[in-house]
Amino acid sequence: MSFWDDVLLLDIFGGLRMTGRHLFRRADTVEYPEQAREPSDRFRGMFRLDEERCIKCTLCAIECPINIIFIDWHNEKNEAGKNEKVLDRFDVDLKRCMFCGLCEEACPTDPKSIWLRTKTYELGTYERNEALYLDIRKLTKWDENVKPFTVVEPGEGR
Amino acid sequence: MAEDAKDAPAAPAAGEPAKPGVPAPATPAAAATPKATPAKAAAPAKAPVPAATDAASEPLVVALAAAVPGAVVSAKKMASQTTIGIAPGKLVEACRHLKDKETFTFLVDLTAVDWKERDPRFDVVYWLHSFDRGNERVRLRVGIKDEQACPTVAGVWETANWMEREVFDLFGISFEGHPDLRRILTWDGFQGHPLRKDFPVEGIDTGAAIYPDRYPEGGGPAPDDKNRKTVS
Amino acid sequence: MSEFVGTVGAVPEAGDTMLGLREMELNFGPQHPSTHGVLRIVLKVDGERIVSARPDIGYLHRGTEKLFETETYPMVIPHTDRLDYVAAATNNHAYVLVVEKLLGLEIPKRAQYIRVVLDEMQRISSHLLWLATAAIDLGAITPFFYTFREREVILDLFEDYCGARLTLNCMRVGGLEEELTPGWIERLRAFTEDLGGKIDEYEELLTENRIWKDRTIGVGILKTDRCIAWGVTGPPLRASGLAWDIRRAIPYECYPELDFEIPTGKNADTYDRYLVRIAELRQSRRILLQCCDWLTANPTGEIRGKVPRVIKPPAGEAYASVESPKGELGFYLVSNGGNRPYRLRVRPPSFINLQALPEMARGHMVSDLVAIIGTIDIVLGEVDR
Amino acid sequence: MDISESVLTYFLIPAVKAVVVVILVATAAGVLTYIERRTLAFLQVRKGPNRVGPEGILQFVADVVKLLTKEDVVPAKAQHVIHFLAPVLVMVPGLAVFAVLPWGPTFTTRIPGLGKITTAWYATDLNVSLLLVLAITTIGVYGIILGGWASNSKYALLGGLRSAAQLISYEVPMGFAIVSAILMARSLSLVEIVEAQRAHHIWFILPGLVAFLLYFVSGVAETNRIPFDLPEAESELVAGFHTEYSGFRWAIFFLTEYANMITISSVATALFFGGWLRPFPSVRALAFLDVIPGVLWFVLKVAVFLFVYIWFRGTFPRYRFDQLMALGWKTLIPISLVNLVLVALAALGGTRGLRVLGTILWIAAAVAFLIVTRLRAAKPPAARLVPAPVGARKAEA
Repeated sequence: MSFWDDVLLLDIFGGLRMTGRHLFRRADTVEYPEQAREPSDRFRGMFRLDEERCIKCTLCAIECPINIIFIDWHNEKNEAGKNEKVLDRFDVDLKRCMFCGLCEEACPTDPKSIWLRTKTYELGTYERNEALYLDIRKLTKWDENVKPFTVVEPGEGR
Repeated sequence: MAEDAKDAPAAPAAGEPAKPGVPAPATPAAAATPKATPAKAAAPAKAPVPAATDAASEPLVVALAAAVPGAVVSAKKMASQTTIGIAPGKLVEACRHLKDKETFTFLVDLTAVDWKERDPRFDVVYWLHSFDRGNERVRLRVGIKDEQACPTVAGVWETANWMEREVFDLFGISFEGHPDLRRILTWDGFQGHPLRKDFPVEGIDTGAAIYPDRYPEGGGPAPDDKNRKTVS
Repeated sequence: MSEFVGTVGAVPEAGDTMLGLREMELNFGPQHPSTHGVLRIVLKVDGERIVSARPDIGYLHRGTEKLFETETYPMVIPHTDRLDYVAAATNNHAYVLVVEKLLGLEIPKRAQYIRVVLDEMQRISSHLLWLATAAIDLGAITPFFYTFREREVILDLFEDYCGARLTLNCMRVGGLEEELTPGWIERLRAFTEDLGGKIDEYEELLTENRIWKDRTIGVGILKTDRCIAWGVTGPPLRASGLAWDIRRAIPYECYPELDFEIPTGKNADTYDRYLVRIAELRQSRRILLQCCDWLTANPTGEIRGKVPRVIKPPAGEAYASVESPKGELGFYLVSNGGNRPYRLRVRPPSFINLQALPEMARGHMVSDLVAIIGTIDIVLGEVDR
Repeated sequence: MDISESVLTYFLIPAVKAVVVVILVATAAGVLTYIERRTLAFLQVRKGPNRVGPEGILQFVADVVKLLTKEDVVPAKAQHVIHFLAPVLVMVPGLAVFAVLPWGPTFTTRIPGLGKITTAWYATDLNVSLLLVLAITTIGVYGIILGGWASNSKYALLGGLRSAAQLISYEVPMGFAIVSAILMARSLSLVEIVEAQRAHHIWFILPGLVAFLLYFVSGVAETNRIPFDLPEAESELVAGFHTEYSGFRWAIFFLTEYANMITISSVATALFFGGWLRPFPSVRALAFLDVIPGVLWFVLKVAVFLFVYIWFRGTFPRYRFDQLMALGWKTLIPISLVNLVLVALAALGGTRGLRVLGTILWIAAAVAFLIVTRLRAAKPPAARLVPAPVGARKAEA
């Protein structure tokens, strides 16, 4: 039987039938720049930082596996006369970031003051150092630099 | 060889997994008292913390000690895994015995641990598996001094070939009688052995640089940035 | 098909060539379409017949094990993603298992099931990727697109669960970080039920195809004893007839509760390895369906055990392994009681399986070398670490 | 025949035709690359090139422009002269064959200033045109071998050697397959072979089923296409003989491969599928099909073969070198010899003999196919792997 299968090229025709069946199926691909998939709600994308919520505890910097978060702050007296930490610098060396999300996990504030669930994934740039070495202004005002941009607040997508 | 065999029992640390070695920078307290007491578990209380227990009465250990006299230096059990300390001079003999008589035909893993300040400095660790004994596994451990050659087991298990090359490459332990002892992961001509504790994590200057004229080194924060963490 | 196949595997003596000519040295890689990364193989060929093959690795060495020693225990997990980057979940799993073993932690049942789901999804996606690339190596380009279509669904599910598609960072010491999203199990079930027909499609393209059979049957034979001597695990070992799988041999998580079989081959050749992997796809599908049932029946529960805030395993050592899609993936952890691993060694299945390549390739032709590299299923990120 | 007429017949018209053929074939090869990519994409549930021009039809123009402007890299230690000549040596025979391919019947047209002209849809008709086809296409392999050798690269060398071995093996069954067509038509001229199919009232595919299969398989091998694309096997030899070629010289290799596909398909059409004839050329009831001119019939048939080429590429893995040789020498050549004897015997019987042979062949094939598929459906193949239950326990939960 297998001899006759061979002589009659059944395997060959079977394969051809298989691919031929796909000839008229709809393509499964997405034409990227025009169409884009919506990332899921938990998608780990570009950083966001809420300066108001941040308590400058630097836990995110400590927890970062590759040490790419740099935080400086100083104490200032506020109107109430209390000492308050003021951020000088909140830098993320984004080109090394591997988007593991451990900084977000480490953040003790509720809701989180640093988070990655932002659905922004188009982070390509032409200049290696300038565009990706982020300072706090770029982080907090990211939406002015890259559009379209949606932010999923922590808690929404869980 | 005979000297090695004599040395090993004199250095009880060779068989002591539980001994705190080099302190990790973050926990200086853990390394404050480098004692050789085996049962000293550094982690604070949690209910079922596995602790090392003596395993000298295990049948396998007894059988090995009887078959290859002088081979067994110590025997510990932790997390239900048996570790047998072996004298370097008796290693090949013990391995042959375990493979041929005790059916440990499969060398799962071979690696080394660098206990920087201990003598002997390195532990070479063998992790054996037996299909015929109900998937039993046993770990062998050999204390090797710096600059001392470890006998090769590539003649016992062929798979030890690359693993020993890797240990040679990353720890600088040479294996006596190895058929093809060359560097395997780093390139030929690389200076140093990366997994030794005294090798800097930041790496060493090998003369290779990517566009040093265009980009600052590393591209990140300057070396004198006070936020820049260095770990070693 | 021919007598040539009969002579394949015969080992030519060095220097004794067909026409009495000098052997040619052929550099296969590190830049080559079918070395699956940056693997270099120095071949000595007599015509097209391989006299000796010497793998040269290390082009992707990143010092991961050194890096592990500088990280606290939770921070190691993202780095393990990058070992076998097409099966990140199993890497996470093996690592957290070894830490849990040293800590003596109990994992909640629900977390165990979710971990198994992630593992098996990862196995399916890794095997699909293997099928795609192995078929391309042998010249069949179309299965690539069909398998990637299915793999895409798995990646979407991963993205939905943990926010990443490839480097998942999805497990934590003591359990899991996140609960499943609503509707996730239903989507997984729909996909899994659909998968059976899709596997039939791949089989229709390849299993009976005469060219595929000619190219794979009798190629790269590695019998059981040689497998064990070389430390080869995973599908190559099972294709040689030994039903040995960590999931059954040294069970972890909830695998003892699940009903599945270990497919084995007979001839230990490339074709049997292909069949074993296809059968494993089906078995993984079976496991996933059982897990879906369990998770639907137990929709809530703890997903993280009682983990201390700072993870400091007691001084000591432990080894734990999982059945990764490539073979036995083990982590050997030496702790000195601190909050960082004193030494964390990976037992990489790809690295150890690759070692058998010279023996498998000797006497075959250059074209077969491609099939053999494909059939070992290496990931260079894991080989070189 | 006065002088002006002979100039017209023997010089001017062939010259015009030659230019037209070269331009058409080069363009067709380019378009074919686009069609192949699109068709493959459809087979593989994706979209393929669809950006340049409407539905991406201008993709090949963009490719050609890109290749023309690319740097032409020549390895430092290559044999420069031969490295330069090799693509030419491949291209010239590849295009020259088209001189004798019969695309359509003779026709008469009126050209202003020249009067009525009777000419044909082919450049020329030789009485040994099949021999010419075989001879010229064989020359093309020299370009491949020399290109592979002159590159001074081991991969290219292996590719060139494979090509040589492959060509030698597959010329033989191909020749025998062609000979059976010649026996049926009793002529070496492609035009006369087509006309003979009208005279016999059947396409030669009927008695020549086996010969056609042999011819087509050998043709796929001759054109280095999957499943026989060993000389340029991408996953093994990087790019085979043209590893070290870039820019437009590479494009010449590439386009010639496609031109060769068209050649093989055209010859198959002429030999076995009635060339420009409509289906069942002698059945009057189908006369309405003559609305479609002969050239279009020819193009249509060629297009079907080209699609099959692409379909093959989308379906099959690649043979190994020794298996390819074994298939050629041990399977195809014996079959082609037996087939040759059968066809020769049938051809003795003239039209009737050919019809008898055709009927027997097709009925035998159909019956065997039915029986085997029935048997298969009745008895599904046994599982190849027996899963070994090792400690499998029933789910407790």
